[in-house]
Amino acid sequence: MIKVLFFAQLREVLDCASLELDTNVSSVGELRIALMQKGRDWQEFLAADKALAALNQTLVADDARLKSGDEVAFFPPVTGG
Amino acid sequence: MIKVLFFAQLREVLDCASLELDTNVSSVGELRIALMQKGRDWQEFLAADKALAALNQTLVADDARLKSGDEVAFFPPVTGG
Amino acid sequence: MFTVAKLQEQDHIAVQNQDFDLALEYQALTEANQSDGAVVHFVGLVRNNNLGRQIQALELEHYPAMTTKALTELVAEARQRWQLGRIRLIHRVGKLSLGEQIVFVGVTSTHRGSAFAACEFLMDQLKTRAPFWKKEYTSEGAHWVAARDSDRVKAGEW
Amino acid sequence: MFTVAKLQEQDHIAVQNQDFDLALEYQALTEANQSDGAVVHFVGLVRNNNLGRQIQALELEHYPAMTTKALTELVAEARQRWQLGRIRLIHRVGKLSLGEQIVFVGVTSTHRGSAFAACEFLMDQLKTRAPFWKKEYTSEGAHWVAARDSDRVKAGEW
Repeated sequence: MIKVLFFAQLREVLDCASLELDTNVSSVGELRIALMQKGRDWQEFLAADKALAALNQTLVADDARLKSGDEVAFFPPVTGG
Repeated sequence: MIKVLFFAQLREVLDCASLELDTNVSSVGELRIALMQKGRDWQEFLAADKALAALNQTLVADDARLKSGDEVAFFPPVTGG
Repeated sequence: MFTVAKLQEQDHIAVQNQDFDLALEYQALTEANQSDGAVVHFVGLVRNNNLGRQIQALELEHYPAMTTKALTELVAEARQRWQLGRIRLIHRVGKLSLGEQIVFVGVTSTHRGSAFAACEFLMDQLKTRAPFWKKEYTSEGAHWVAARDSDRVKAGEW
Repeated sequence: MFTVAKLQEQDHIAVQNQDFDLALEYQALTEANQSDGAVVHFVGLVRNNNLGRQIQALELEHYPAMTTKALTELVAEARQRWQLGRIRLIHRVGKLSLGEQIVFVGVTSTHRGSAFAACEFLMDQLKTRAPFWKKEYTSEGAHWVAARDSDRVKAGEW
Protein backbone atom coordinates (compact mmCIF):
# COMPACT_ATOMS: atom_id res chain seq x y z
CA MET A 1 0.00 0.00 0.00
CA ILE A 2 1.37 3.40 -1.03
CA LYS A 3 -0.18 6.66 0.20
CA VAL A 4 -0.17 9.37 -2.47
CA LEU A 5 -0.71 13.08 -1.79
CA PHE A 6 -1.27 16.00 -4.18
CA PHE A 7 -0.77 19.68 -3.42
CA ALA A 8 -1.63 23.13 -4.74
CA GLN A 9 -2.58 23.33 -8.43
CA LEU A 10 -2.16 19.57 -8.76
CA ARG A 11 -4.67 18.90 -5.99
CA GLU A 12 -7.10 21.27 -7.68
CA VAL A 13 -6.87 20.08 -11.29
CA LEU A 14 -6.92 16.40 -10.27
CA ASP A 15 -9.65 17.15 -7.74
CA CYS A 16 -7.82 14.83 -5.38
CA ALA A 17 -5.87 15.54 -2.20
CA SER A 18 -4.83 11.97 -1.45
CA LEU A 19 -5.38 8.37 -2.45
CA GLU A 20 -4.13 4.96 -1.40
CA LEU A 21 -2.80 2.59 -3.99
CA ASP A 22 -2.37 -1.15 -3.65
CA THR A 23 0.27 -1.57 -6.28
CA ASN A 24 3.47 -3.35 -7.05
CA VAL A 25 5.24 -0.42 -8.73
CA SER A 26 8.82 -0.36 -7.50
CA SER A 27 9.88 3.27 -8.04
CA VAL A 28 8.49 6.79 -7.87
CA GLY A 29 8.77 7.00 -11.67
CA GLU A 30 6.70 3.83 -12.13
CA LEU A 31 4.11 5.21 -9.71
CA ARG A 32 4.01 8.43 -11.69
CA ILE A 33 3.39 6.55 -14.94
CA ALA A 34 0.72 4.36 -13.33
CA LEU A 35 -1.13 7.46 -12.07
CA MET A 36 -0.87 9.16 -15.46
CA GLN A 37 -3.18 6.43 -16.84
CA LYS A 38 -6.04 7.79 -14.74
CA GLY A 39 -7.14 10.45 -17.24
CA ARG A 40 -6.12 13.32 -19.47
CA ASP A 41 -5.46 15.79 -16.59
CA TRP A 42 -3.46 13.17 -14.76
CA GLN A 43 -1.39 12.58 -17.87
CA GLU A 44 -0.77 16.27 -18.42
CA PHE A 45 -0.11 17.50 -14.90
CA LEU A 46 1.84 14.57 -13.48
CA ALA A 47 4.43 14.74 -16.28
CA ALA A 48 7.95 14.68 -14.84
CA ASP A 49 8.68 18.26 -15.98
CA LYS A 50 5.57 19.58 -14.21
CA ALA A 51 5.32 17.69 -10.95
CA LEU A 52 8.05 17.23 -8.36
CA ALA A 53 7.95 14.17 -6.14
CA ALA A 54 8.71 13.70 -2.45
CA LEU A 55 9.15 10.27 -0.88
CA ASN A 56 8.46 10.21 2.86
CA GLN A 57 8.71 14.01 2.95
CA THR A 58 12.00 14.31 1.10
CA LEU A 59 12.38 15.52 -2.49
CA VAL A 60 13.52 12.61 -4.68
CA ALA A 61 14.25 11.75 -8.29
CA ASP A 62 12.04 9.29 -10.13
CA ASP A 63 14.42 6.38 -9.60
CA ALA A 64 13.77 6.39 -5.84
CA ARG A 65 12.63 2.88 -4.76
CA LEU A 66 9.23 2.32 -3.16
CA LYS A 67 8.10 -0.10 -0.49
CA SER A 68 4.73 -0.68 1.11
CA GLY A 69 3.81 1.97 3.66
CA ASP A 70 5.65 4.77 1.85
CA GLU A 71 4.12 8.21 1.43
CA VAL A 72 4.65 9.84 -1.96
CA ALA A 73 3.63 13.42 -2.70
CA PHE A 74 3.38 15.05 -6.12
CA PHE A 75 3.32 18.83 -6.44
CA PRO A 76 4.24 21.72 -8.73
CA PRO A 77 7.58 23.53 -8.29
CA VAL A 78 7.38 25.35 -4.97
CA THR A 79 6.66 29.08 -4.74
CA GLY A 80 6.90 30.06 -1.08
CA GLY A 81 9.06 32.71 0.53
CA MET B 1 45.89 79.04 4.16
CA ILE B 2 45.13 75.31 4.45
CA LYS B 3 43.19 73.85 7.37
CA VAL B 4 44.52 70.45 8.44
CA LEU B 5 42.65 67.99 10.67
CA PHE B 6 43.77 64.77 12.34
CA PHE B 7 41.57 61.98 13.64
CA ALA B 8 41.65 58.95 15.92
CA GLN B 9 45.07 57.43 16.61
CA LEU B 10 46.71 60.14 14.51
CA ARG B 11 45.16 62.91 16.60
CA GLU B 12 46.39 61.15 19.73
CA VAL B 13 49.98 60.35 18.74
CA LEU B 14 50.52 63.80 17.18
CA ASP B 15 48.69 65.40 20.10
CA CYS B 16 47.00 67.65 17.54
CA ALA B 17 43.40 67.79 16.35
CA SER B 18 43.83 70.61 13.83
CA LEU B 19 46.23 73.24 12.61
CA GLU B 20 46.28 75.99 10.01
CA LEU B 21 49.14 76.20 7.59
CA ASP B 22 50.15 79.21 5.52
CA THR B 23 51.97 77.33 2.82
CA ASN B 24 52.48 77.18 -0.89
CA VAL B 25 52.36 73.39 -1.24
CA SER B 26 50.32 72.52 -4.29
CA SER B 27 49.13 68.96 -3.59
CA VAL B 28 48.02 66.73 -0.74
CA GLY B 29 51.23 64.71 -1.13
CA GLU B 30 53.39 67.84 -0.78
CA LEU B 31 51.40 68.83 2.30
CA ARG B 32 51.94 65.35 3.75
CA ILE B 33 55.72 65.64 3.22
CA ALA B 34 55.82 69.15 4.69
CA LEU B 35 54.00 67.95 7.82
CA MET B 36 56.29 64.93 8.16
CA GLN B 37 59.17 67.36 8.87
CA LYS B 38 57.54 68.34 12.17
CA GLY B 39 59.00 65.46 14.19
CA ARG B 40 59.61 61.75 14.46
CA ASP B 41 55.96 60.82 15.20
CA TRP B 42 54.79 63.01 12.32
CA GLN B 43 57.26 61.26 10.03
CA GLU B 44 56.15 57.82 11.14
CA PHE B 45 52.39 58.20 11.36
CA LEU B 46 51.75 60.46 8.36
CA ALA B 47 53.49 58.03 5.97
CA ALA B 48 51.33 57.39 2.90
CA ASP B 49 50.76 53.74 3.82
CA LYS B 50 49.51 54.67 7.30
CA ALA B 51 47.41 57.79 6.87
CA LEU B 52 44.57 58.30 4.40
CA ALA B 53 43.80 61.82 3.21
CA ALA B 54 40.51 63.59 2.56
CA LEU B 55 40.32 66.89 0.70
CA ASN B 56 37.23 68.93 1.52
CA GLN B 57 35.63 65.83 3.06
CA THR B 58 36.28 63.48 0.16
CA LEU B 59 38.90 60.69 0.14
CA VAL B 60 41.64 61.59 -2.35
CA ALA B 61 44.99 60.34 -3.61
CA ASP B 62 48.15 62.31 -2.88
CA ASP B 63 48.17 63.99 -6.30
CA ALA B 64 44.98 65.95 -5.47
CA ARG B 65 45.68 69.70 -5.99
CA LEU B 66 45.35 72.19 -3.15
CA LYS B 67 44.21 75.80 -3.09
CA SER B 68 43.91 78.29 -0.28
CA GLY B 69 40.88 77.68 1.91
CA ASP B 70 40.93 73.91 1.45
CA GLU B 71 40.38 71.53 4.35
CA VAL B 72 42.62 68.47 4.42
CA ALA B 73 42.18 65.66 6.92
CA PHE B 74 44.63 62.86 7.67
CA PHE B 75 43.49 59.73 9.45
CA PRO B 76 44.18 55.99 9.80
CA PRO B 77 42.22 53.47 7.72
CA VAL B 78 38.65 53.61 8.94
CA THR B 79 37.21 50.98 11.30
CA GLY B 80 33.53 51.82 11.77
CA GLY B 81 30.52 49.62 11.17
CA MET C 1 20.95 7.00 3.08
CA PHE C 2 19.12 9.96 4.63
CA THR C 3 20.27 11.40 7.89
CA VAL C 4 17.65 13.35 9.76
CA ALA C 5 18.79 16.94 10.32
CA LYS C 6 18.31 18.15 13.86
CA LEU C 7 17.67 21.65 15.01
CA GLN C 8 20.17 23.16 17.41
CA GLU C 9 18.84 24.49 20.69
CA GLN C 10 19.47 28.12 19.77
CA ASP C 11 17.56 27.81 16.48
CA HIS C 12 13.87 28.28 15.83
CA ILE C 13 11.70 27.13 12.94
CA ALA C 14 7.98 27.78 12.73
CA VAL C 15 5.23 27.38 10.14
CA GLN C 16 2.22 29.26 11.36
CA ASN C 17 -0.99 31.10 10.50
CA GLN C 18 -0.44 33.93 12.93
CA ASP C 19 1.73 36.94 12.28
CA PHE C 20 5.19 37.38 13.79
CA ASP C 21 6.72 40.38 15.54
CA LEU C 22 10.08 41.45 14.14
CA ALA C 23 11.08 43.14 17.41
CA LEU C 24 10.55 39.91 19.35
CA GLU C 25 12.52 37.94 16.75
CA TYR C 26 15.38 40.41 17.00
CA GLN C 27 15.28 40.14 20.78
CA ALA C 28 15.42 36.33 20.61
CA LEU C 29 18.43 36.55 18.26
CA THR C 30 20.39 39.02 20.37
CA GLU C 31 19.52 38.74 24.04
CA ALA C 32 22.19 37.07 26.19
CA ASN C 33 24.25 36.80 23.01
CA GLN C 34 27.30 39.00 23.38
CA SER C 35 29.52 37.04 21.04
CA ASP C 36 27.72 37.81 17.77
CA GLY C 37 28.42 41.25 16.33
CA ALA C 38 26.35 40.80 13.17
CA VAL C 39 22.61 40.29 12.71
CA VAL C 40 20.99 39.96 9.27
CA HIS C 41 17.20 39.84 8.83
CA PHE C 42 15.14 39.13 5.78
CA VAL C 43 11.40 39.81 5.75
CA GLY C 44 9.21 38.92 2.79
CA LEU C 45 5.94 40.85 2.46
CA VAL C 46 2.86 40.58 0.25
CA ARG C 47 3.49 43.22 -2.41
CA ASN C 48 0.80 44.79 -4.56
CA ASN C 49 2.20 43.79 -7.93
CA ASN C 50 3.67 40.61 -9.38
CA LEU C 51 4.61 40.45 -13.07
CA GLY C 52 2.20 43.29 -13.78
CA ARG C 53 -0.77 41.82 -11.94
CA GLN C 54 -2.46 43.82 -9.17
CA ILE C 55 -2.44 41.57 -6.12
CA GLN C 56 -5.20 41.78 -3.52
CA ALA C 57 -4.22 38.85 -1.33
CA LEU C 58 -2.22 35.63 -1.24
CA GLU C 59 -3.07 32.18 -0.02
CA LEU C 60 -0.22 29.97 1.10
CA GLU C 61 -0.61 26.20 1.07
CA HIS C 62 2.01 23.80 2.39
CA TYR C 63 2.72 20.12 2.95
CA PRO C 64 2.69 20.05 6.73
CA ALA C 65 4.49 16.75 7.28
CA MET C 66 7.34 17.87 5.03
CA THR C 67 7.71 21.60 5.70
CA THR C 68 9.46 21.58 9.05
CA LYS C 69 11.67 18.72 7.91
CA ALA C 70 12.73 20.62 4.77
CA LEU C 71 13.42 23.84 6.69
CA THR C 72 15.38 21.96 9.35
CA GLU C 73 17.58 20.48 6.62
CA LEU C 74 18.23 23.93 5.15
CA VAL C 75 19.24 25.28 8.56
CA ALA C 76 21.58 22.30 9.08
CA GLU C 77 23.15 22.93 5.66
CA ALA C 78 23.69 26.59 6.48
CA ARG C 79 25.42 25.59 9.72
CA GLN C 80 27.73 23.27 7.80
CA ARG C 81 28.77 26.05 5.44
CA TRP C 82 29.19 28.99 7.81
CA GLN C 83 30.11 29.68 11.41
CA LEU C 84 26.80 30.96 12.75
CA GLY C 85 25.31 32.00 16.06
CA ARG C 86 21.52 31.78 16.07
CA ILE C 87 19.07 31.13 13.25
CA ARG C 88 15.34 31.87 13.29
CA LEU C 89 13.04 31.03 10.39
CA ILE C 90 9.29 31.62 10.28
CA HIS C 91 6.98 31.00 7.33
CA ARG C 92 3.32 31.82 7.41
CA VAL C 93 0.54 29.87 5.71
CA GLY C 94 -3.11 30.59 5.01
CA LYS C 95 -4.64 33.75 3.58
CA LEU C 96 -2.51 36.92 3.72
CA SER C 97 -3.53 40.46 2.78
CA LEU C 98 -1.55 43.12 0.99
CA GLY C 99 1.41 44.30 3.04
CA GLU C 100 1.33 41.35 5.44
CA GLN C 101 4.49 39.54 6.48
CA ILE C 102 5.05 36.16 4.80
CA VAL C 103 8.48 34.98 5.86
CA PHE C 104 11.26 35.85 8.29
CA VAL C 105 14.85 34.65 8.27
CA GLY C 106 17.21 35.97 10.95
CA VAL C 107 20.85 34.93 11.33
CA THR C 108 23.57 36.05 13.73
CA SER C 109 27.30 35.55 13.48
CA THR C 110 30.54 36.98 14.79
CA HIS C 111 31.16 38.47 11.34
CA ARG C 112 28.82 40.02 8.85
CA GLY C 113 29.90 38.05 5.77
CA SER C 114 28.67 34.75 7.20
CA ALA C 115 25.41 36.26 8.43
CA PHE C 116 24.62 37.83 5.04
CA ALA C 117 25.54 34.68 3.12
CA ALA C 118 23.59 32.30 5.37
CA CYS C 119 20.47 34.49 5.39
CA GLU C 120 20.41 34.77 1.60
CA PHE C 121 21.26 31.06 1.19
CA LEU C 122 18.32 30.10 3.41
CA MET C 123 15.91 32.28 1.41
CA ASP C 124 17.21 31.05 -1.95
CA GLN C 125 16.97 27.40 -0.93
CA LEU C 126 13.59 27.84 0.75
CA LYS C 127 12.28 29.26 -2.54
CA THR C 128 13.05 26.04 -4.41
CA ARG C 129 13.09 23.27 -1.79
CA ALA C 130 10.49 24.00 0.90
CA PRO C 131 6.94 22.80 0.06
CA PHE C 132 4.99 26.07 0.02
CA TRP C 133 2.74 27.24 -2.81
CA LYS C 134 1.26 30.68 -3.36
CA LYS C 135 -2.12 31.43 -4.85
CA GLU C 136 -2.62 35.03 -5.93
CA TYR C 137 -5.96 36.78 -5.69
CA THR C 138 -6.28 39.61 -8.20
CA SER C 139 -9.17 41.65 -9.58
CA GLU C 140 -9.27 39.12 -12.43
CA GLY C 141 -9.56 36.08 -10.20
CA ALA C 142 -7.27 33.64 -8.44
CA HIS C 143 -4.41 31.60 -9.86
CA TRP C 144 -1.43 29.61 -8.65
CA VAL C 145 1.89 31.42 -8.95
CA ALA C 146 4.33 29.83 -11.38
CA ALA C 147 7.84 29.05 -10.18
CA ARG C 148 10.50 31.47 -11.41
CA ASP C 149 13.49 30.32 -13.43
CA SER C 150 15.51 33.03 -11.69
CA ASP C 151 14.83 31.36 -8.33
CA ARG C 152 16.10 28.02 -9.65
CA VAL C 153 19.23 29.70 -10.98
CA LYS C 154 19.90 31.52 -7.68
CA ALA C 155 19.42 28.37 -5.61
CA GLY C 156 21.78 26.47 -7.89
CA GLU C 157 24.54 29.04 -7.53
CA TRP C 158 25.31 28.20 -3.90
CA MET D 1 34.94 66.98 -10.98
CA PHE D 2 32.92 65.90 -7.93
CA THR D 3 29.17 65.81 -8.08
CA VAL D 4 27.46 66.09 -4.75
CA ALA D 5 25.33 63.02 -4.09
CA LYS D 6 21.85 63.85 -2.87
CA LEU D 7 19.66 61.82 -0.62
CA GLN D 8 16.31 60.75 -2.00
CA GLU D 9 13.24 61.69 -0.02
CA GLN D 10 12.52 58.10 1.03
CA ASP D 11 16.05 57.59 2.36
CA HIS D 12 17.40 58.33 5.82
CA ILE D 13 20.97 58.75 7.02
CA ALA D 14 21.86 59.57 10.62
CA VAL D 15 25.03 59.74 12.69
CA GLN D 16 24.02 59.95 16.31
CA ASN D 17 24.92 59.31 19.94
CA GLN D 18 21.54 57.95 20.92
CA ASP D 19 20.39 54.41 20.32
CA PHE D 20 17.97 53.42 17.55
CA ASP D 21 14.87 51.24 17.68
CA LEU D 22 14.85 48.45 15.10
CA ALA D 23 11.05 48.20 15.19
CA LEU D 24 10.69 51.89 14.29
CA GLU D 25 13.24 51.54 11.49
CA TYR D 26 11.33 48.56 10.10
CA GLN D 27 8.12 50.55 10.30
CA ALA D 28 9.69 53.46 8.41
CA LEU D 29 10.90 51.07 5.70
CA THR D 30 7.58 49.30 5.23
CA GLU D 31 4.64 51.55 6.09
CA ALA D 32 2.69 52.84 3.10
CA ASN D 33 5.07 50.80 0.97
CA GLN D 34 3.12 48.02 -0.71
CA SER D 35 5.36 47.70 -3.73
CA ASP D 36 8.44 46.28 -1.99
CA GLY D 37 8.21 42.59 -1.13
CA ALA D 38 11.73 42.30 0.30
CA VAL D 39 13.30 43.92 3.37
CA VAL D 40 16.89 43.23 4.44
CA HIS D 41 18.32 44.57 7.71
CA PHE D 42 21.83 44.54 9.04
CA VAL D 43 22.56 45.41 12.66
CA GLY D 44 26.10 45.60 14.00
CA LEU D 45 26.50 45.16 17.76
CA VAL D 46 29.37 45.54 20.24
CA ARG D 47 30.55 41.97 20.74
CA ASN D 48 32.55 40.74 23.70
CA ASN D 49 35.54 39.46 21.79
CA ASN D 50 37.68 40.77 18.94
CA LEU D 51 40.74 38.83 17.80
CA GLY D 52 40.93 37.14 21.19
CA ARG D 53 40.63 40.33 23.26
CA GLN D 54 37.85 40.63 25.86
CA ILE D 55 36.00 43.83 25.00
CA GLN D 56 34.34 45.91 27.71
CA ALA D 57 33.25 48.89 25.62
CA LEU D 58 33.91 50.76 22.39
CA GLU D 59 34.36 54.41 21.64
CA LEU D 60 33.48 55.60 18.17
CA GLU D 61 35.04 58.76 16.79
CA HIS D 62 34.11 60.28 13.45
CA TYR D 63 34.86 63.22 11.17
CA PRO D 64 31.53 65.03 11.40
CA ALA D 65 31.83 67.23 8.31
CA MET D 66 32.65 64.20 6.17
CA THR D 67 30.54 61.40 7.60
CA THR D 68 27.12 62.27 6.23
CA LYS D 69 28.65 63.20 2.89
CA ALA D 70 30.43 59.84 2.64
CA LEU D 71 27.31 57.88 3.61
CA THR D 72 25.17 59.85 1.17
CA GLU D 73 27.59 58.94 -1.62
CA LEU D 74 27.40 55.26 -0.72
CA VAL D 75 23.61 55.34 -0.78
CA ALA D 76 23.68 57.09 -4.18
CA GLU D 77 26.06 54.43 -5.51
CA ALA D 78 23.80 51.64 -4.26
CA ARG D 79 20.86 53.29 -6.06
CA GLN D 80 22.85 53.38 -9.29
CA ARG D 81 23.61 49.68 -9.08
CA TRP D 82 20.28 48.24 -7.96
CA GLN D 83 16.58 48.98 -8.22
CA LEU D 84 15.77 49.83 -4.61
CA GLY D 85 12.82 51.08 -2.62
CA ARG D 86 13.88 52.71 0.64
CA ILE D 87 17.26 52.88 2.35
CA ARG D 88 17.91 53.72 6.00
CA LEU D 89 21.40 53.95 7.46
CA ILE D 90 22.23 54.87 11.06
CA HIS D 91 25.68 54.89 12.63
CA ARG D 92 26.25 55.65 16.28
CA VAL D 93 29.22 57.52 17.72
CA GLY D 94 30.52 58.01 21.26
CA LYS D 95 30.98 55.40 23.96
CA LEU D 96 29.09 52.12 23.55
CA SER D 97 28.82 49.24 26.02
CA LEU D 98 28.89 45.52 25.36
CA GLY D 99 25.84 44.38 23.39
CA GLU D 100 24.87 47.89 22.27
CA GLN D 101 23.81 48.60 18.72
CA ILE D 102 26.46 50.32 16.56
CA VAL D 103 25.08 50.45 13.04
CA PHE D 104 21.85 49.80 11.13
CA VAL D 105 21.41 49.39 7.38
CA GLY D 106 17.92 48.65 6.06
CA VAL D 107 17.03 48.27 2.38
CA THR D 108 13.77 47.42 0.64
CA SER D 109 13.22 46.29 -2.93
CA THR D 110 10.67 44.50 -5.06
CA HIS D 111 13.00 41.49 -5.13
CA ARG D 112 15.23 40.00 -2.50
CA GLY D 113 18.42 39.75 -4.57
CA SER D 114 18.75 43.53 -4.89
CA ALA D 115 17.91 44.13 -1.23
CA PHE D 116 20.52 41.61 -0.02
CA ALA D 117 23.19 42.92 -2.40
CA ALA D 118 22.62 46.60 -1.62
CA CYS D 119 22.56 46.05 2.15
CA GLU D 120 25.83 44.10 2.09
CA PHE D 121 27.40 46.57 -0.37
CA LEU D 122 26.56 49.49 1.93
CA MET D 123 28.11 47.74 4.93
CA ASP D 124 31.23 46.70 3.02
CA GLN D 125 31.78 50.18 1.62
CA LEU D 126 31.01 51.88 4.92
CA LYS D 127 33.71 49.73 6.54
CA THR D 128 36.40 51.15 4.25
CA ARG D 129 35.14 54.57 3.13
CA ALA D 130 33.15 56.22 5.93
CA PRO D 131 35.27 58.13 8.47
CA PHE D 132 34.57 56.25 11.69
CA TRP D 133 37.20 54.86 14.05
CA LYS D 134 36.76 52.40 16.91
CA LYS D 135 38.69 52.41 20.13
CA GLU D 136 38.39 49.23 22.17
CA TYR D 137 38.38 49.22 25.95
CA THR D 138 39.60 45.91 27.38
CA SER D 139 40.80 44.75 30.79
CA GLU D 140 44.32 45.50 29.54
CA GLY D 141 43.57 49.09 28.55
CA ALA D 142 42.35 50.97 25.50
CA HIS D 143 43.65 50.85 21.93
CA TRP D 144 42.57 51.85 18.46
CA VAL D 145 41.26 49.00 16.32
CA ALA D 146 43.40 48.22 13.27
CA ALA D 147 41.70 48.09 9.88
CA ARG D 148 41.19 44.56 8.57
CA ASP D 149 42.64 43.43 5.26
CA SER D 150 39.53 41.28 4.81
CA ASP D 151 37.38 44.43 4.87
CA ARG D 152 39.49 46.02 2.14
CA VAL D 153 39.23 42.87 0.04
CA LYS D 154 35.43 42.67 0.49
CA ALA D 155 34.91 46.32 -0.40
CA GLY D 156 37.07 45.91 -3.49
CA GLU D 157 35.04 42.96 -4.76
CA TRP D 158 31.96 45.03 -5.58
